[in-house]
Amino acid sequence: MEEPSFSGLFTPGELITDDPMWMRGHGTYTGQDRKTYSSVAGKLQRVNKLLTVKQLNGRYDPLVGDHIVGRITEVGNRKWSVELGATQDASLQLGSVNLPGGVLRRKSDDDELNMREFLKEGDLLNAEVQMVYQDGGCALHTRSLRYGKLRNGMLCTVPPNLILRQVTQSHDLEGGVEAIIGANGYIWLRQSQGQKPEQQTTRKANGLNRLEQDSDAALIFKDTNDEISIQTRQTISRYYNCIQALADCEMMIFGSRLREIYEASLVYADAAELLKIEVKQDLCRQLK
Amino acid sequence: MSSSNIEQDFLRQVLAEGLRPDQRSFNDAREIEFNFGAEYGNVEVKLGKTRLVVQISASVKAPRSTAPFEGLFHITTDLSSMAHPKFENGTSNGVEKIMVSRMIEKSIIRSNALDLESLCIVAGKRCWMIRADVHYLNYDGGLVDASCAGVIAALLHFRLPDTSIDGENVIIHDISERPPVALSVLHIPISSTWVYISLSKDENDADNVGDDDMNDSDNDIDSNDKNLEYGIRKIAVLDPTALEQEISHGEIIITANKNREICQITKAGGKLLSSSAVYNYSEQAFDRALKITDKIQRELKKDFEQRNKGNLGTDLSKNALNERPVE
Amino acid sequence: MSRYEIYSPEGLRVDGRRYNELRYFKCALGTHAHAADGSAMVEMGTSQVVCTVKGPQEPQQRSSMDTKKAVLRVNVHVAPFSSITRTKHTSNEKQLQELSMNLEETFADVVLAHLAPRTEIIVDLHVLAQDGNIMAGCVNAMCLGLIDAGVPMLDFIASVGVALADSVPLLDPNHIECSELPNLTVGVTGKSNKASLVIAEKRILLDRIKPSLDLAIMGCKTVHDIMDEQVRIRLNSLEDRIKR
Amino acid sequence: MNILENSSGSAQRALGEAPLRINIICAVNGPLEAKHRDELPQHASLEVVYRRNIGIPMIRERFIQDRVHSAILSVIKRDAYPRSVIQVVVQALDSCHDADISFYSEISEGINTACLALVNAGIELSALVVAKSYIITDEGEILDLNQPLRKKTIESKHAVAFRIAQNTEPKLVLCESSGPVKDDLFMKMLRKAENDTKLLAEEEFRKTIVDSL
Repeated sequence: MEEPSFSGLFTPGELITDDPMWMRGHGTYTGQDRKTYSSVAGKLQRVNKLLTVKQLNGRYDPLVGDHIVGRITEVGNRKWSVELGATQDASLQLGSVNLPGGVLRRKSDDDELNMREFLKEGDLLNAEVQMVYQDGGCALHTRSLRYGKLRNGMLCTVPPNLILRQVTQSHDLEGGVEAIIGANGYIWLRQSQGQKPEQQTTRKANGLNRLEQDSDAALIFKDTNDEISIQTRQTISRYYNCIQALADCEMMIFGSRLREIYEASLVYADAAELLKIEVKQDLCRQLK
Repeated sequence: MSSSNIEQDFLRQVLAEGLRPDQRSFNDAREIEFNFGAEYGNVEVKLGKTRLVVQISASVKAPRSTAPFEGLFHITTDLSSMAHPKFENGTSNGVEKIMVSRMIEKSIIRSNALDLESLCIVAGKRCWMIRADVHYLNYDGGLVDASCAGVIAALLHFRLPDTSIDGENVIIHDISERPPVALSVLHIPISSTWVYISLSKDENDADNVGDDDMNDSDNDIDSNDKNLEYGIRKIAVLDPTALEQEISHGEIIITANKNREICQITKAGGKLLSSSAVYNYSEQAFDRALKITDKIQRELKKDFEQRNKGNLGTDLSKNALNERPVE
Repeated sequence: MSRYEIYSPEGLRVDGRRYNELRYFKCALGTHAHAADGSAMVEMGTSQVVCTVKGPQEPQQRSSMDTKKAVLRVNVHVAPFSSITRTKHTSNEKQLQELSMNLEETFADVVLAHLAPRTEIIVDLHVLAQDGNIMAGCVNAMCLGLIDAGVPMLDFIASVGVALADSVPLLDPNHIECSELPNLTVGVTGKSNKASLVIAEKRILLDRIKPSLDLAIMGCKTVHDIMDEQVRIRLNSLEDRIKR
Repeated sequence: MNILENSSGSAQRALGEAPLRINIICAVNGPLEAKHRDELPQHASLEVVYRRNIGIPMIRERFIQDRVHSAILSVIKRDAYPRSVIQVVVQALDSCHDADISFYSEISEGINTACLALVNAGIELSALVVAKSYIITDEGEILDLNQPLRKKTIESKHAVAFRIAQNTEPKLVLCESSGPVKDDLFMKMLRKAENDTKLLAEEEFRKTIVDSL
């Protein structure tokens, strides 16, 4: 019996093991001869007796708990469809959204009719993956004040496999900019909000009055941008170019690296210089 | 989808038992019938319930500048909702429509079944353009096989008016003046279609698809039963009906002639075949080509005998149109 | 061009190859990483095909959705500058439509489409230079493109053409051989020695089918090995990146 | 009638001897679920396709198609099948070599065959529509188009369709003519057509329909 090699890379159709004791997971299949073969190009992983081949490239594969950034594509019957770069659009149920009026508010028929007032086609939002279905679809929720509609900034998309999954995906960066790094490779860069979400939650824990809670929730669905200073705008675009540089050099992207590359990029006074390929490569070489 | 799930399941079950609903064996084709019309180059083909009419016509045209010594030959296929409501009128899109017209083109035109050089009248100036119009009346699978045989039979049946050259002018002699001439058909390509049907209901179950090849024997066409024993759930059936075609995945179309030549093979998807399996299919396509070629020639002979006997030939030659001066 | 030049008595072909030699075969994955989910480029001699794969993704049209499996759609584009005479090809040309239909059917067998229901996979093949039959290049490029996009597949499909000079089969024919001789294109799944794709045109003697197919299958194995190696190179570079 | 398997209704008619022979087959599918773009909320939409035995469809075939369409549209009870489509495919299997002459018989026989096929398909009709085609010679003779004639000059050609129902007078639905013709001759031709179509409807059509039942 052939022992599978657990550090190995496999290509489609390659024999993983002929030992029937293993369970086959994603990226594998059993042939007519009951042997286990790989169905994608990737790295073999083992969890107890489960064998999976994890592909190293491709579209975003949602996992429960991922913090993602997505775009509303459709307002449907009691749910929104959200495009997030996965094989299928995710669904966001009306019931998984905090509506103005407090967490415990019951959803009324009016809410169902007014869904477009909360989120409409084309709106960007950040949310968390609540559940993953077997066919690759998933359900989202925004039941936390951290999540909701996005504004005051710009979107930067990179291949999802460049994102390092971390405990916190939103980072307050140098220069009054905040980055929300969606696990799906969509990164939202925006002007820092005065108060941190943590503070909000602590405040809430202290027992707030109903009115203040309302205004917090209303903020989630606010459509208009605040006034943003020209410096902040320039800083945002510098971060944008930094991220593009990382993506072009196929470097992983995470919070501390963003800070690092931003520092390094300050050598170039004009953020537009970061668009040059030599500059990009030079910056990426400087990183650890 | 025009058939219900239960019909499809039933057919799969029947096939799994080695039977076909019309009592044919897997390698049996339906009987093909040819009926020649009153005019030259008109033939009606029946293959089971599939019915089509081919009409050949000729006109004088200027040849292509790239091939001044060659005549022109076009085949048009007209698969409308008359054949089956599922075919959309007026578009040439759709898998079946494209496949049929391409297959006939590959089988007959690309294999040079019609000698294009014989259609030349004056090099670079005048040549015959032969066109074959294929009209489908009823659809029950086997379109490629039937139309291929129909076009070639019609070409053999067609008679081209004789021509002579008078200085710059080309004189086209009326059938009454000089006997018309047969087209120079170099060989008779006959195509055979097999489709692959997977017998398990859910053909997408990864455990079932697997690699067919693992214990597949080489002589897999003659031994469908053996394959079943091995648990291989894909079978090949010759000359599928509409329903068989509908539940199939992948097909192999081979066009052969009686000189043991393969004019065309098209096989995409379906079962994995070793080289000797492909050879076996070709051998069978050749056998069928022999049979059908024979049949076409017998029917043609019968038709022409009848024409001569009943003086149908002379009847035809009296072109009443010429006696009708147009205003 | 006479027969003599196509295959000399010394056993040399027009371009100096032996009968069983492939042309220079080069391929790469992830060549257009930002343009699509998967991409690949294949060069066989001087023919060149680029493949981009989008998906599996939400179908653009609801009507083309299958609730049981992913829908595979192939578009073949032939660049006007790809051959010696500049000709404009439109993708609704019957020949190209047939080609894409054959590709769809061939890959429908190896792509595990039921794993991503209600999605579509769009494969765009761009033939940039054609020297000989374009089918083989398209199959190889599409195979690598799908692998790069992480689409689950049973196995590779490697493809190569064969032309017949009288009784001698010539592997991987160039365009002179293709236009002069009857030729066939064969696609082999994995290491199986069996063909999932056989396309033949023009007249071939029945008894010559088998030796030609055997040669083609052998050639496909070589192509398979080269492609497999390239996939591993790509995997290694991807893995290195994750360590970075 | 009822010769094609996959169609809701079908009919075939042949007239005359080669080379003036006309042989037309017609298939009717419907009423079917209409595509969204063809859908009419109150009526059935009618889709007619005409194909000649030779050649790809050109303006001429389009014209015949429109004539057949308008003729049968006048008798179909369209409000009986809202939101559906009735597909009619008319296919000539034999037609006269002279496309100019054949044109009129293709129109008239196209209408007749389509009408029978509609009956066969069980589509509700308010009446039958029956057509004939004629030629008028320089001597003022009115002749059936599909009868061979010798040494005569054709002045004009006509295709005429009448709507025929019991207890009502036949009504002219369509008249397609070319060539110079005097008005009294034209009227004579129309009256002849009225009688002929009525006869055709009562004898031939009735018989075919009864036979098919």
